[in-house]
Amino acid sequence: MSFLSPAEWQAVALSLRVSLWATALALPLAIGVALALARGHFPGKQLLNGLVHLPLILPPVVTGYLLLLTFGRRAPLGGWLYDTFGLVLAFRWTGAALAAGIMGFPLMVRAIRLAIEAVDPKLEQAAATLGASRAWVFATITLPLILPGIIAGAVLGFAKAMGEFGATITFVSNIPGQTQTLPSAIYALLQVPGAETSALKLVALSVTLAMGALLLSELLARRAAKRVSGA
Amino acid sequence: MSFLSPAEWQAVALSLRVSLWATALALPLAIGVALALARGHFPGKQLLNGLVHLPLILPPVVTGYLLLLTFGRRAPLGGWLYDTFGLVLAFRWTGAALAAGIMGFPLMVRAIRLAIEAVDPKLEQAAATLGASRAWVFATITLPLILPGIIAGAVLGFAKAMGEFGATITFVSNIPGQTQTLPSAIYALLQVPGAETSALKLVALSVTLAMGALLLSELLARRAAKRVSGA
Amino acid sequence: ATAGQVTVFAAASLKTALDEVTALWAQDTGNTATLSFVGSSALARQIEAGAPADLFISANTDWMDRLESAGLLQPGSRADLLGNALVLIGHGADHAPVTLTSQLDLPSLLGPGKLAMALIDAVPAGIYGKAALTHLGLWNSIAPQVAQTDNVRAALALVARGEAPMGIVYATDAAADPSVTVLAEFPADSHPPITYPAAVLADSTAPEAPALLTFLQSPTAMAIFLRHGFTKPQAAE
Amino acid sequence: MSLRVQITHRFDSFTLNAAFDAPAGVTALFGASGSGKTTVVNAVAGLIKPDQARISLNDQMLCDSATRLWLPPHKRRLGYVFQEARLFPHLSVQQNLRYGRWFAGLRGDSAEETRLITLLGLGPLLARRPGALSGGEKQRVAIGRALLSAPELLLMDEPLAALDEARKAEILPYLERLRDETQIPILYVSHAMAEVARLATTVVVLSDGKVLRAGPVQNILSDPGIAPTIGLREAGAVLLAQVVTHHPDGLSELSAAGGRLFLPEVTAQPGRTLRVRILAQDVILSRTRPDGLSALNILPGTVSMIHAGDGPGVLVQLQTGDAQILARITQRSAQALELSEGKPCYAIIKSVSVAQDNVGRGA
Amino acid sequence: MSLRVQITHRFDSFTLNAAFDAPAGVTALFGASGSGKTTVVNAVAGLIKPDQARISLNDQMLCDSATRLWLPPHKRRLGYVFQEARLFPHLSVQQNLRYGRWFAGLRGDSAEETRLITLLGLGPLLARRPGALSGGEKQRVAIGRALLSAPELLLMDEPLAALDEARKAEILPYLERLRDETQIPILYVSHAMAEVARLATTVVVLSDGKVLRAGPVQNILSDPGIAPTIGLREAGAVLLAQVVTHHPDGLSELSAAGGRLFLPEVTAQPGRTLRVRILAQDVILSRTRPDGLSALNILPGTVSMIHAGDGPGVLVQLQTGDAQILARITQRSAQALELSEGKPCYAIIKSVSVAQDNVGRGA
Ligand SMILES: Nc1ncnc2c1ncn2[C@@H]1O[C@H](COP(=O)(O)OP(=O)(O)OP(=O)(O)O)[C@@H](O)[C@H]1O
Ligand SMILES: Nc1ncnc2c1ncn2[C@@H]1O[C@H](COP(=O)(O)OP(=O)(O)OP(=O)(O)O)[C@@H](O)[C@H]1O
Ligand SMILES: [Mg+2]
Ligand SMILES: [Mg+2]
Repeated sequence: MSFLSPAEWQAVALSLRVSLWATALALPLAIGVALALARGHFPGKQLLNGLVHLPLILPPVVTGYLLLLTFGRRAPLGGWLYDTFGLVLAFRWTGAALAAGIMGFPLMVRAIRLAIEAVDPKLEQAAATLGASRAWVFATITLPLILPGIIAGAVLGFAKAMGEFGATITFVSNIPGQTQTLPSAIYALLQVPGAETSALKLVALSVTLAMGALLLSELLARRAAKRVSGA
Repeated sequence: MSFLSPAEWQAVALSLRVSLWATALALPLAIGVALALARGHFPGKQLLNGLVHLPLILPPVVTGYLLLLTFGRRAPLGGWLYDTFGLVLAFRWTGAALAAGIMGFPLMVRAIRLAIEAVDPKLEQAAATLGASRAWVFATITLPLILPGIIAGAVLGFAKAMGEFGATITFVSNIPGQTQTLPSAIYALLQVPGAETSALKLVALSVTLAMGALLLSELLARRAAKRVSGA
Repeated sequence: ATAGQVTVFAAASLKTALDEVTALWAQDTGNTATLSFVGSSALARQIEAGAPADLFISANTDWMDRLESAGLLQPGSRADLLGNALVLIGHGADHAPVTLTSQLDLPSLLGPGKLAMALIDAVPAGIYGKAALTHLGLWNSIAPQVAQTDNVRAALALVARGEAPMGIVYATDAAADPSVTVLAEFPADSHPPITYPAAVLADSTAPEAPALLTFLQSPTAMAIFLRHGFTKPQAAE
Repeated sequence: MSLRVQITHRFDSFTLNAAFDAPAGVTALFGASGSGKTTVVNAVAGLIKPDQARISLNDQMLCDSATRLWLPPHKRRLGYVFQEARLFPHLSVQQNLRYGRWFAGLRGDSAEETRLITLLGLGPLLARRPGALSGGEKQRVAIGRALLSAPELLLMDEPLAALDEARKAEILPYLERLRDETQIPILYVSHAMAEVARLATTVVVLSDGKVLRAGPVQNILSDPGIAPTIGLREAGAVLLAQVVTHHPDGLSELSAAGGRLFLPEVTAQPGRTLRVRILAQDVILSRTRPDGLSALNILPGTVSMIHAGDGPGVLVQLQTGDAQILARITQRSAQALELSEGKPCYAIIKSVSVAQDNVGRGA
Repeated sequence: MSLRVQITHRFDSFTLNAAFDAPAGVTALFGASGSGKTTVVNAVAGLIKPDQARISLNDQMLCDSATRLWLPPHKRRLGYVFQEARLFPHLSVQQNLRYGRWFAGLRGDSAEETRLITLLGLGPLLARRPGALSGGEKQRVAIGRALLSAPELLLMDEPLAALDEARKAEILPYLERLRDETQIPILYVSHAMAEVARLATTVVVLSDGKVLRAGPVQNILSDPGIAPTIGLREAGAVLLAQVVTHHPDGLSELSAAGGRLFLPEVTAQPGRTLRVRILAQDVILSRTRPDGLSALNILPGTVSMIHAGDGPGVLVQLQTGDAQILARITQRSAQALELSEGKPCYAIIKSVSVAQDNVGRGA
């Protein structure tokens, strides 16, 4: 299509890939953390809670810089990841996904935690009396019941990932085809005089994509909610 | 205190003022929108839903730019607001609050909506049979029951407001004492070589403030949850 | 603006130097300068939207041109305030200087690493850098290895952290960071002149604004700018 | 004062199609699990909008599909004791109790409130939240909450199901007084025949969403056709009987429509009218006046209806005076006795229980 | 097989301090609302960790504070019918029913499952979600879910409270069979004396968190001390009686410990042992063998206990043979009769009801 240049198509594809991976990978972890925060009693719980909210509180540039300090190839953790798993984050779309995932993480955790706190522990108790271990109770009772919260968290995370830019560009910079996501492309266009229309085109595209995801999620959530409320 | 320069103190004070106002003003609106999305059936519901998520999806710079286009003094809405109410948003802390409120809005709405959807309509029905009109049911039953969600939404909104930077700086610029919030100050420091330490100091401050708010909210939420779960 | 107060919208990269200069001016005159540091593009748009600024200092000429053609500048007040140089930097202290010619095998110097630059189509330092590399005939071979950041400071950070072995930044940036070495300075003719134009805005209500602009061009001020690594504007006079 | 109900409503696999009148007093809704009792009550409360309905309370229309009128629940002045307690978890027991009072325009403490709190044994619970209350405690709070809202119509869906006998014995007289001293109609769902026999003035029997029988309690409970719905063990007639005298051997003599009844001493004064309940399984029939047996409780009558079920038993309705008695005997006995409608017959009553200690106002 | 329970637990304003043994068969937990029944059951299920407890099932410790042992609920092999149904809202009725089976290692359809679904009338509901089920439907699903999990210990907290008599009459025999044919102990909470009299082998009476009485059903129900807890109207002894013969006048003759009993014809064969329930209010006492009255049900005995309550009544326990009978008479009568412990006395029984149609295995 001539509507978008090949580079722009690349940015769209990359944005989707980054956002999907970020959401998919962060979600299980977010569920775990939400569970720990909602149900757990352990020292340092408030610290974990604070840590989770950090990407929300910090200006994205700072988050990006901290990521660089932590996951850069020269950084201890980044080096270890590379040595052990051959995993390179810096200047790769994987790093963009990491940044996007981290930026959306607090949103996911909050939504899921809220849903977990709304689950009636009496149902979980009932499942336990029927022979379900804690893991099974979680898988068969808690998880289905918090599905609306998980969907909400995933939507927030995905939307955030689609819009994330500050942390991403600071951490993995902007390499067309590898780390140039839609927001970076939009940002670049906004920096030069007269490119507003091109920027707007990409904005419209980004909004369309996210809206599609949103509608889909509403459908899924409605179905999940119907399952729970009966009928 | 010599720990911070007067300009930095100003930035701290302004950030707090902006974040508190943003949260306080956006919260009732967020509750209303969440209610409409969770319970309402009206045409354009999905549109409203999409609109609410927009600030999350768009790169903050774009949101700031759109705000500038809408609420700038030369813009129709901005002009009208000024002519009618004498209200100036652009380049004022009020505008920073608007930007912060809008950026945090989707987070608030989602959390509150999730809480509303978890309220058992049977309790609201019971209140209605006891003579409570819809408004009273909301005030005496629904609202107290969704308090944990409201608190969660407020925390997300506040944290976001404390960290918001892209939209704010684009919309209201970075004028010390007027629109320079903590994140903007951090941004400015990060733009010049050798100011990392000063930036770090502000980051630490910002984190401390947000963590304080977070801890407070956890306390409040725990109390609210206890009220609901009994004992 | 209150009496004796001038609001300056300045490109973010000028922060340290400008803070120092305006402090001096304030001391001398008893007036105050309020400085708002944001990217040039955002500042220009804000001025278009009616921002209450008196003085605008841009990091490139494009945005100033746009404001000028929109009639937002006080006629005749525009001046090229500063210049800057573009340098190739490397991570760490132990680097042999290189000569920037078309013979330079930049890719092999880089190895598998990246060359950190500001956005090559959007951010001035990136635009200049690309122009210079193109002028030297080095661009095509190096383009796939360029990692672009949203501002020149982020590019500097990548090199300072060693994530990218080399980068292209302003001389002012390189000077301030001990963890990078300047490998070479790009010849002034390899790229369009790097200028920081300044102008009093048409909407300015501060009578002291022209005076401040004049002070910024004074030898006292220029000494400070030079200390921070800026140069005199090239096309001046 | 009366409630008139006519509802048609379809759920996926269940259709309600019911019409009945509930005059002042207690109208018991009776029927098997899933027969539509709660659905009826919900429609009266305005919690479901039936497909088609016409419900009026004292000439005020609550709901009329014809004119598209539908009064929202909060304007219906109800007191609804739900089948599940539905207490407000964020309010204390006291706040729960007072919730409806406030909207009824009543404030503060009142003698009635104190009386009910004592009656329901809620005193020690007032400051607690409902979350950790026991099942019966919750139900008592729910009863109190509904009663305290000064309703013009009481809906009670198995209100006493989770309560012990001792507590029930305390609450039932209160409900009787409410029935007799106020004019508010009470729709009362219960599976306990003892409660229905004691409280109900009218009985509506639902079966699979339809009204099987509706009418005064005496007529309905002595109808052999509904005994299978009620449960054979609990089937039995309710008679009005007047205390005649108390004999020195500890027996009380009562006069019922068909004759004399002797009961273990009852506490009521001679002249008072009591409701007595005669379980069908406690009645033996005989074509001749039995001689070998004492004449303790023998009522003469004529067979007015015979109803054979699936089992080995037969239900026989006997007309004695202007009242009916129900007897459950084996098919074999029925054949041996050659029973048929119109035949004279004697009912030998092994047991009579007083369904109501205090005076009934007639009903 | 037996369950041994010893629990101490404190809530804010309630202290449970109970110890009892529940042998194989049904152990009824009886007590007023708020007396701690559910708390006991929850402790046995492992849903609360009591402050101090020692609970064992068939020599397996479930919980022992002394050794800090505490088996989590899912390892206790329970079937728990909760006071509120607690169905899983996201699973269909069928999935709810099969939830426990799966963890018990049983899969797929089985004859037992089909039988229970029919018994509980759940066939038409299998595909539905529990949200919109009626109260009784929910409770039936909950019963099915617990029974199908192949438990080694059944906990039932008012399982039949929301069910109609007809349905109860179908489920009770099933529970009787379970009691008689398996060895699993059943803890059964119920306020309905009829159910307790029919099902229980052992009765534990709780009052305000303490065990008031515990023992075999015959001993407990004839104990005048607990009648106020049970409710005076429902107080009464349970006797074992053997069918002797059926008389042609429709009466069955049974032989109980103290003498002969005549009942309206029962369906059991001569020789069978039945549980009969004699309500205290249906018993009249006389110091001399009454002549004016028929000799229908007159049992001779000696007064073994007299219990005066707050009201005008007195409860008298009579030893007849090796069984006890309970009579409720007025204070005045008790004085007139000059009753005191050890005095001989006649019980005139107005009514006997059969608490159990089918054969009991002795108990
Ligand atoms: N978590 C708790 N916190 C405080 N009090 C509690 C808690 N759980 C139960 N109680 C109190 O302990 C007492 C016993 O409760 P329990 O549920 O065992 O009663 P119950 O015998 O089952 O009564 P019912 O027949 O009404 O169900 C009640 O007064 C109840 O309010
Ligand atoms: N929202 C609904 N959707 C589908 N079916 C429903 C709904 N509500 C009730 N039903 C069905 O309608 C029938 C009647 O329900 P209802 O609650 O009125 O019964 P009930 O007479 O109150 O029974 P119970 O004595 O068990 O409480 C039941 O079979 C029930 O499953
Ligand atoms: Mg019902
Ligand atoms: Mg209980």
